[in-house]
Amino acid sequence: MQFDVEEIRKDFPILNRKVNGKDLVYLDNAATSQKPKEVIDSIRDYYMNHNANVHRGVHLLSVEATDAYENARIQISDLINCPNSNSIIWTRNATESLNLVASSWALDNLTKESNIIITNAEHHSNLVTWQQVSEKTGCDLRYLNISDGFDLSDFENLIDEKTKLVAVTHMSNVLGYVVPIEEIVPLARKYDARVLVDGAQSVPHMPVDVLALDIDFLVFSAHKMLGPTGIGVLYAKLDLLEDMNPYMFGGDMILEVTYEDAKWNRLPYKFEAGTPNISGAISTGVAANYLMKIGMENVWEHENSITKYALEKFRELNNFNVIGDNVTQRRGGVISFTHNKIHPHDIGTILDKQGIAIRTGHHCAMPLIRSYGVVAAARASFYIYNTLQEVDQLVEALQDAEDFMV
Amino acid sequence: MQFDVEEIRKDFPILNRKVNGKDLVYLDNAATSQKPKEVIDSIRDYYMNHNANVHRGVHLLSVEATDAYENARIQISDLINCPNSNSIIWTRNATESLNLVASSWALDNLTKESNIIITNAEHHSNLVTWQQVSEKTGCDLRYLNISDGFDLSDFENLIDEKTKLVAVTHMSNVLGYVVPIEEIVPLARKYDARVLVDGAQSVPHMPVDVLALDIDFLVFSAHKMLGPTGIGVLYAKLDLLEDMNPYMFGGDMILEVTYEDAKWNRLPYKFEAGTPNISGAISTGVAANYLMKIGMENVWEHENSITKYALEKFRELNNFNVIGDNVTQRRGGVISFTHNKIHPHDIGTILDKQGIAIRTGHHCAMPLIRSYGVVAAARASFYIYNTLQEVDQLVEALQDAEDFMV
Amino acid sequence: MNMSGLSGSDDLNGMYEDIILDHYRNPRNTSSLSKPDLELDVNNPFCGDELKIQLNIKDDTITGVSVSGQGCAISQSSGSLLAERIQDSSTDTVIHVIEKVRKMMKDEPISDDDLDLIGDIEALQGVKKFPVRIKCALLGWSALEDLIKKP
Amino acid sequence: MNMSGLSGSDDLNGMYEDIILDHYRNPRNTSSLSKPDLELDVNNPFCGDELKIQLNIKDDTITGVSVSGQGCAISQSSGSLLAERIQDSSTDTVIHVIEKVRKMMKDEPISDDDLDLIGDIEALQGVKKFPVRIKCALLGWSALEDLIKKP
Ligand SMILES: Cc1ncc(COP(=O)(O)O)c(C=O)c1O
Ligand SMILES: Cc1ncc(COP(=O)(O)O)c(C=O)c1O
Repeated sequence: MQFDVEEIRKDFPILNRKVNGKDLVYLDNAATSQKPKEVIDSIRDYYMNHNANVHRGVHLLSVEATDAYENARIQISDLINCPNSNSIIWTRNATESLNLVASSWALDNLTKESNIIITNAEHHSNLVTWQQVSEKTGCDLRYLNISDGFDLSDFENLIDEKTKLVAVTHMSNVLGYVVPIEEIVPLARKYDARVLVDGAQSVPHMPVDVLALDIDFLVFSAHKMLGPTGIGVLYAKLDLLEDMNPYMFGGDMILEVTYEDAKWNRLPYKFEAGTPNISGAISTGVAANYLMKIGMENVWEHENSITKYALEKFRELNNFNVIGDNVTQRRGGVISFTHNKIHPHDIGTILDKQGIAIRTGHHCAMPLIRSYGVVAAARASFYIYNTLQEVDQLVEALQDAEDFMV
Repeated sequence: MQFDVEEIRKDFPILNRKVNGKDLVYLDNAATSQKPKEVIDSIRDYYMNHNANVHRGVHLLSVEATDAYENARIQISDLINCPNSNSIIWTRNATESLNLVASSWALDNLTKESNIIITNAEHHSNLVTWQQVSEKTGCDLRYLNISDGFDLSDFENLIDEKTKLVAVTHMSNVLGYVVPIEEIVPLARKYDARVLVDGAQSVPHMPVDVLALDIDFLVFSAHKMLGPTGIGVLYAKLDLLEDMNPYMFGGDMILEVTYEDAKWNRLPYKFEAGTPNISGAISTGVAANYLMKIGMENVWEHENSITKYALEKFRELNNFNVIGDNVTQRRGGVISFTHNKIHPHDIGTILDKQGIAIRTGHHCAMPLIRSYGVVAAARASFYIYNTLQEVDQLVEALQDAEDFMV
Repeated sequence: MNMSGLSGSDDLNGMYEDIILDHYRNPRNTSSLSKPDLELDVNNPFCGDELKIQLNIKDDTITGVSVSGQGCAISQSSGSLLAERIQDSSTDTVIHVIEKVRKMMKDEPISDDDLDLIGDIEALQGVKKFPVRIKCALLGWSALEDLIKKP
Repeated sequence: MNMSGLSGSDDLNGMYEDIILDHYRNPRNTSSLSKPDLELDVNNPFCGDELKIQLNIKDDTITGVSVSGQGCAISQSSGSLLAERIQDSSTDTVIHVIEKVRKMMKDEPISDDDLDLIGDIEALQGVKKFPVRIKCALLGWSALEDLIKKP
């Protein structure tokens, strides 16, 4: 498929929205993405024509709902090249996927002798979760500094026989920097450590192949990849999932219950207690399909060209500083920045008046943001429907904001 | 508002659906309800016009999404007469709400000295969850038999100073029987035990007033009350929530994070880690509003008249047995039944051919079903859009099924 | 409302064919063997189908078979058809039959020879139109496979 | 694309009024007190607004006030307006002013007398159009309330 951003834009109804009288320029994609019409339509179609509870039902609606729900699991498998769709667990979001691994795997496999390695650039979800595991098990939590990019020898110095888990973001939601998982996994294997990849920012924006990368756990959220809110994914190797205890208890995750005891259902249902987010899963499958139709390589290329263009423009601006601009290695479509004088909040409000949506604050990565000597930053982040012209609008609006405020 | 079932039916697009060439007769409401057009439209509207991540955003879409998300919390408070919307925690479903209480409250408050009382008619979610707490804490799990209805003296014999929690279904999803919470709470108070009510089947079908009933915890799912899949509610008294530890860790539930430590956010956010099911919450608010417009008393009345009518018809049938027909106390719109010779599965398939959707199986209450000497049952369950005529269709189809199979 | 369409429903009649209903109402080979060589209980806890399979095997031939249980028409008739078919067959043939039955239920093309091999079991074809019921149809066959292939 | 509309945006100008921008660029009463009677640091970790408030109080009168910090234009100018207003006021008056400011930000009707009482602080009115920013405007006022009411 030829990548044609103007064609793609037609698929996103919200882009016709006026904000404060201006055309919406949506640059808050790292927080959540917009949804193409076919994703929105699939939710509607589900509730208008097929809605029923899944599994266990003999009636037609239930069969249709179950088929669509399970088919979405296969579509997600295809997206990340997962060999067996039983490895795909539906969760609420990346955060829940992380908590599931922490609770059902880490608490049972780590002790006060062990250690976990994460980076200094983690989203709170992939940070506080392991702080808690550390508090509960007494294990050590080690930080790999990637503010200047991944350095293999730093990693070599940090990892040892007691490292049981390396949990790293694939792409930082602040720096845009893409961590080279392919350099992490071989070393982790050597020390018999498991590798968890926080793919919240990578899966929506680039090809991620769990088989080629040999990832043990991968987590991501549908809402950042054109899908709906309220649904996320945990991928894990089958043998790991087999050994893990259930995370929640209730309907669907059991095979047999007596007043004394219960037997767990097979994978993936062991980890899906209660009525699942059926419409959420189905429309996430549609979103995955939409992305695969475009091709994840094309998605990455498009965003990369926008980001490169935007970074050049930013360098021409006075008083604006891009956070992590020192890292010239692979980076995705996220630009966090500050102004020497104007607070990000004021920048955000002024841009909003122009219809330009950016995010301001700590981006759920407080300690990283603070390591740059600031408490908040503004962030523009791109997706398939953003254009070079929108970057121009952003840059002009920033210039105007400076004129207005200083 | 005058209750007019034909008017209500017009609000539910799926009722126009043909199943196997027949008009859909949807009698699987205890599994999940259908959705009125305004609920479906609210999801569409959210994604077409307002979609953004909530909290922390200064741009207009984020402000709109946040307002709508928080407004839904107030609508839910209104539905159950909860005095403070900070008591409303959004979860994935009733099952997750139960697991949250088990993990964040019960594990910290029960010991091997304590005991929990549940009934013999619990859904697996409100059974296996407490079996697990019992296994982890060593506490005793006691069963109150309500197969012949609630008996206060049975309850008095079971409860003692060591009872820390009484966790009961408000309405059984198998028997339709409504447990008199108003008789349970005063005795529980006397022994200083907390009362958790599984409202998955009651909140959608009758007035539930947490203040009047003085409930400590109430759990329910949106998808059974005209709302979408993937979202549920935990109501709990504020002082309980204040004392409880977070359930999951990540974005939104923290106030401040350093590389060493984290501080939790205020209620209700302490319990809402990661990006929430925003469209789910908003459309659940719309569903609650729709129900309040009709009036929960009217909902109950309507379903009650259908159920009474259906029970009479069932008594006229030979070879069909209604489970729990001995209980003549208050019962909601659920009729589980077996046939002396025909397996429920076959009944379900044959009815499906007539467009009639019922559920067959153990209804996630295996031990209860087995206590009636069967391993599976068929179940018809009603909601606001069901009619007496549909009951006639059901009964005729059952008769025909018998003629066909026996 | 036209309920009289029931016995005219092709799909239903296709699933609950006369042969199926006959085996369901009068299951064959239900009396248990006094000294079974192999024996297995299987069940599907979700819908409560249960089957007990007992076999006597001598010189690679099924000399005795008993199938009994309770559950839906499909699982029980399938069990009865199974019992009838494998009595006096060689284990090789049985393995062959199992394979063909699976193939049929997966809607893969099967030859006339295969149809000859499975005989009355062909009646289970109609179940394919009801995907949730395929599990019921295969319950006994999966158990048989476990029994035969294990030793 | 018409970006020149920026300085013509009524809402924006309403929020970032000249008085606000003036107080933001040149905050008053920022030098810290040598011997404060009361002192409080407040911050909003979500957006990083920080304010330090110091007071000298003698005979129920604010004889000295210092407000300093870092953050957005709204929180900082609001802090400066606060400092300017309460200097030399009685604590009763201060409590009254806080109340009126809250009322104004909640969009409740306020009288001309009240407007006289709050003076320049009226400039914060424009923030009401930006609900997420109200927190910023009130940061200093909430802190002041804590300080004054505690003893
Ligand atoms: C009484 C009862 N409790 C709990 C549940 C669990 O609800 P969910 O699957 O939405 O978590 C159900 C639904 O099946 C129910 O009927
Ligand atoms: C890198 C990263 N990890 C995890 C998350 C958490 O995602 P969610 O809030 O959908 O659980 C995010 C999203 O903000 C993120 O950017």
